[in-house]
Amino acid sequence: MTSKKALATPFMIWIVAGTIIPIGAIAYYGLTDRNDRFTLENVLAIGNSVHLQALWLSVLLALISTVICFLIAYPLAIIMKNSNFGKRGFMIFLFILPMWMNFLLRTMAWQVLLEKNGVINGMLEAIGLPGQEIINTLSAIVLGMVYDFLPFMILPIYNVISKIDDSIIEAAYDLGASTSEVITQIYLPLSVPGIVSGVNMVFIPSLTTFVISNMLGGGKINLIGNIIEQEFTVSSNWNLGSGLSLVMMLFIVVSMIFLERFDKTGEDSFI
Amino acid sequence: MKELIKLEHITKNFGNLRVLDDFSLTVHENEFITLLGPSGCGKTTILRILGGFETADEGKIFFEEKDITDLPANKRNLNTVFQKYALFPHMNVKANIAFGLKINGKSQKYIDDKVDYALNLVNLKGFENRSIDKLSGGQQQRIAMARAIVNEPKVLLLDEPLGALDLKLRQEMQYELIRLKKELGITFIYVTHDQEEALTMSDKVIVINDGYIQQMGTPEEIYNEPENAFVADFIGDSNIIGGTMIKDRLVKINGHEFPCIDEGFGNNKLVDVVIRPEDVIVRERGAGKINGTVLTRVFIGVHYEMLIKSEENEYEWLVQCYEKYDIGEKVSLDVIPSNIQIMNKPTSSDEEAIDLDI
Amino acid sequence: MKKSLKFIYIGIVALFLYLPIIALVVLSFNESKSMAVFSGFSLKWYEEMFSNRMIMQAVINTFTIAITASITATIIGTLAAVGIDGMKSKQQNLVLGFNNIPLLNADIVTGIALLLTFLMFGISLNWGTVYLAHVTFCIPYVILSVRPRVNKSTNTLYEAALDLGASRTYAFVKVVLPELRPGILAGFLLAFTMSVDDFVITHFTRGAGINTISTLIYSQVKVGIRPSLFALSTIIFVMVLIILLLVNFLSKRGKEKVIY
Amino acid sequence: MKKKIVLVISLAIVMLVLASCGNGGGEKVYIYSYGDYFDPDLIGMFEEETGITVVLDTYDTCEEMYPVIKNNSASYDVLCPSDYMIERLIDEDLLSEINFDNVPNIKNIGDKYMEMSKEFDPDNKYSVPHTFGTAGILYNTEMVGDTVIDSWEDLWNEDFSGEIVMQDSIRDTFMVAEKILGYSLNTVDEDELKEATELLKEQKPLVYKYANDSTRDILASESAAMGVIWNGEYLYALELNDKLEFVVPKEGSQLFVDSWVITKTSENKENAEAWINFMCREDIAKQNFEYLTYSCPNVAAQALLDEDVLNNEKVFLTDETIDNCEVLKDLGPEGNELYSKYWKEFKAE
Repeated sequence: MTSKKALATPFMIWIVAGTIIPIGAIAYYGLTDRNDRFTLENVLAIGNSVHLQALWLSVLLALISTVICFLIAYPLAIIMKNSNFGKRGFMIFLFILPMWMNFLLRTMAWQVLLEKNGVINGMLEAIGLPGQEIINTLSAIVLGMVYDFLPFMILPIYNVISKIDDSIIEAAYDLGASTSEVITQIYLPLSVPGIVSGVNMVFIPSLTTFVISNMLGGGKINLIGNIIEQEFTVSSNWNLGSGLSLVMMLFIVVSMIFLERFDKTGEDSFI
Repeated sequence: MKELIKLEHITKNFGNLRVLDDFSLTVHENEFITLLGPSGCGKTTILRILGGFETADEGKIFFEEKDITDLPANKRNLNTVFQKYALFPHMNVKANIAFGLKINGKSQKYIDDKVDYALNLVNLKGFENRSIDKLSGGQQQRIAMARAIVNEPKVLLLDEPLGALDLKLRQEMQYELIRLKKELGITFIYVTHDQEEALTMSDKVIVINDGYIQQMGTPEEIYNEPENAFVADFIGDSNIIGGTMIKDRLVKINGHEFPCIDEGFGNNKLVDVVIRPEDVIVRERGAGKINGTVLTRVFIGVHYEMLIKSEENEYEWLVQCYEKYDIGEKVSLDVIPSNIQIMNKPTSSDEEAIDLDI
Repeated sequence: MKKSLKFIYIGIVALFLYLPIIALVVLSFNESKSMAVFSGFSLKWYEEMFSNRMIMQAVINTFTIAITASITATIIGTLAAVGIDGMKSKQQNLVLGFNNIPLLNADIVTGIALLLTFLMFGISLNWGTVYLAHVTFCIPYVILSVRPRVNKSTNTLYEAALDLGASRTYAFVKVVLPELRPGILAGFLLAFTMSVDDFVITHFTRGAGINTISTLIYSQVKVGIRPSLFALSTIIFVMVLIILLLVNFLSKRGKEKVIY
Repeated sequence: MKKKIVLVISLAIVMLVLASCGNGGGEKVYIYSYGDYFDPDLIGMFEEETGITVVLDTYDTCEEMYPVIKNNSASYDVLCPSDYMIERLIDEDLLSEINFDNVPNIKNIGDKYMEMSKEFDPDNKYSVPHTFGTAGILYNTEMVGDTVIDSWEDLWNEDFSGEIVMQDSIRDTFMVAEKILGYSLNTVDEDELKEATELLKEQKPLVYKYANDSTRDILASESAAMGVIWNGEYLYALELNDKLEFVVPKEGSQLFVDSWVITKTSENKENAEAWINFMCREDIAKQNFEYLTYSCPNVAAQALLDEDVLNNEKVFLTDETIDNCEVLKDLGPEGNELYSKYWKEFKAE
């Protein structure tokens, strides 16, 4: 058995070099000032109204996108489960394929589509509807988040739902449950691991994105991701950036605890 | 007895595969009816159409003379016990049993009483708060039964409910099911591929193959008077051999004439003859009509089972008897008239295929 | 739910997912550089794409990094998945917890953490740092897809092979690995995809002149992106589509053979 | 035993990877410049002439480039930053002096521009001007109608709510507000900065987008009516949409000079100088101007251009306009931090 364990050695080295040390590095930068003196200032800077506002906005937008993703993905996963065999493979294919187009380009394509004189408004006007002005607003960012991360909600939920035995669903109908009762009392409780991992996989990237807000927010909206990114690029205050990153990691720790709580199947359903 | 369920001219296709073809069946009140057949014969499909999980392509279903063809599963007054139990893994025993009652908005008191009653009935008192994955297969089976019967369905559909249990437990559960059936006084429609199960429990057995009913009758009728080679072969072991019906009550097998009790086949007609292995009488050489040599011999508890090769046409007879004969011993075989079962040669090409298999 | 309703629902979601892609494909054939008007069909962006060295270099970088990083990650991850199985459960949980960090951590934090580490150790950012960063975030995906396959049956098989006189290495290579193959393949593909699609971590760890397709796109987004990048993405997209269809087709053929 | 082997193998993999990180052979020059800031064809020409391979990277704003150079997280040879950033890089000793023996074409750069450079590079030791220009307002004559656009304040005109594009770069954005308020572009007075921030916040609801070079495309596609843009973009924008017009507001504007400089850590300094020299050659500078349309300080190249281009006051600014403009200066660490702080505050609004 010891020799088997040794197979993990390269991985252990990698964990130390690629995960533990880097986190240590962030902690070091985050807890010191420019002159390498210990300080909590960078972490406490989250209390600064500017940062707090950005964080609050990020949490809000991430929550909204997560909920929307869930509302879109859940019925879809159920429909996918119940479609017959040939179509099922095709549908997974259908929803994974877009991920193969570079996500920056796809996001940017929304810029093109949503532009005031863009494609969508052109289509709307063609059928006599008023043009929508959502580019460079919060809605555009939410749309971008939903768009980019939707597959990450669909797949884990579908994975768990597809494993639910058909006969369990039939049993519920057999005992007199209506479709909505089947969904709330059977599907939902049984797909919690998938939901949790889907929520994690949408919420965390939405919370921390700076790309989507940059591309679709028109530079008017600062999320916490933008602030951190700017501390590393534009403002070049790496200590502050690291300090704020430490705060972000809190959210990640919380989500890990959440994942831990729910079945291990949640882990597998990333794929 | 009152008619309860009527299936009329049900046809069902899966893609290009026709699973049921013009299938009709009547089920009476308080019957224990078994659909018996090999896997893929369409028996489960019938049950699923009854349960409302599949819709028939053609045909109608009546329940107490009402057309329920288009009624969804959750509106039908019948409940199913699923093959792999299909218990809700996220609920404990009590929540599982109470599920249907809660859905129907019964009072808590009523639910509690019903769950108690059902657990009593299946001999699992005190299991209310166990979680499902802590139960053995037999216990899960009982919970699945309890979950179905608390809803007081008029009909209980059972889809190979004992398939996943080991032999001993299966036999125990067979008696349990018969007892339950008696206590509840409702109709059971039972699906299985296990002929022993079918014969042990049912009032009426329906043998199905390739989407057609092959034979319908009491277990005794099915066993003793199979109507065709498929039924004869599927129910128990049989010797099925070609013969010629010389005239009424006289059949020629292996070149020997045997008196029998069947009539109405016509004269000099080719027929199939079924003789159960336990009905073949083994005698010393010369004391019987057919001469043969013992090929193999296995002791299987009560009796010996032997293959005896006929000298006239090399047919290998399956024989069960209490005396021991040595391998290579030359013997003679005989049958009494009432143990000879005559069947018409199959006419459809389907059944010929089955014949070839035999 | 009615069948047609389901169909409409799937259609709307699919349209939502594909609309931007359609737009990009259409724009890649646009005569004009402007993204607002379609002034005529043209293949000039495809020509430009092939003659633009920065784009070609970015393509090469993207794929060399993705291939090397995902192969490295697959090797390390597969070994680790087997190794972890041999650990006590407490140890397992700890190691898997660490394995989860890069998965759950925000890309931006992972990227920054790696950047700071490289600089702390005086490693100047270059191709290698991107490679190391990619291996780091690819390993967890491999472990995640291989680990479920490392179970009792592989253990029994391994022991059976030893029992039949195979050496440990032989047993591992000839018995355990084939058993894990679907997981390994899935892990590799997942790692490869993640590597190709990554922007944020590359953005922070890339060195001078090391552009991947993603970083190249990002650097052009504000300046006004050239449609040659749309052309590039269209080609990649179509290639993936063809490969996936082929794989699908071949595996279906394979299945039929098994049945008949 | 097994353990050791595995350990050795894994270490070997790591070493191998680290070793392979080194750059391949051959002469190279690493260039880090604004995106799309010279004709890409020039790279091929340069490589063919000199045999030096060009590795190009781009940034969007100087602020983005600075930490990379400061931390030497990636090593580049030649940069093309703007004036105030050059000053900062010089102050922080991040640049190396150019050996002008290797850049004989420096003679092509007009004295006027070398003089301008002295604002940030007092001895003309570190930098060679690449482009210069000013910021102004690009507007759609049809969309603004009868409104006369000649002041930064027009960007606060509520009639054009949702049709105004601003720059998305700290100093360039603040510049607009500071000019309206009549303050210096280089003010580090916190009260003045606060006032400018308030002014920008006030304008924010009217702004369609804070963008950089894509302002041109937004205006060309008529998604906005007016935007702050560099005069160098004007000719190109006009090609895309002939309803566009450009004006340098009467309050005055910012004068920028973007110059080639060589990093302190450069390992290919002579190649870097060869690149700068190449870019200063008149035919090259002319070709580049035709591609880029940013005013070029190369007098020899100017002589090769058409009269009407040369006389276009929007491209080659009049002395009068230049006098009315101010050059950005580096503000020192405290000043920069102050701008960062108010920038964030304005963005968070």
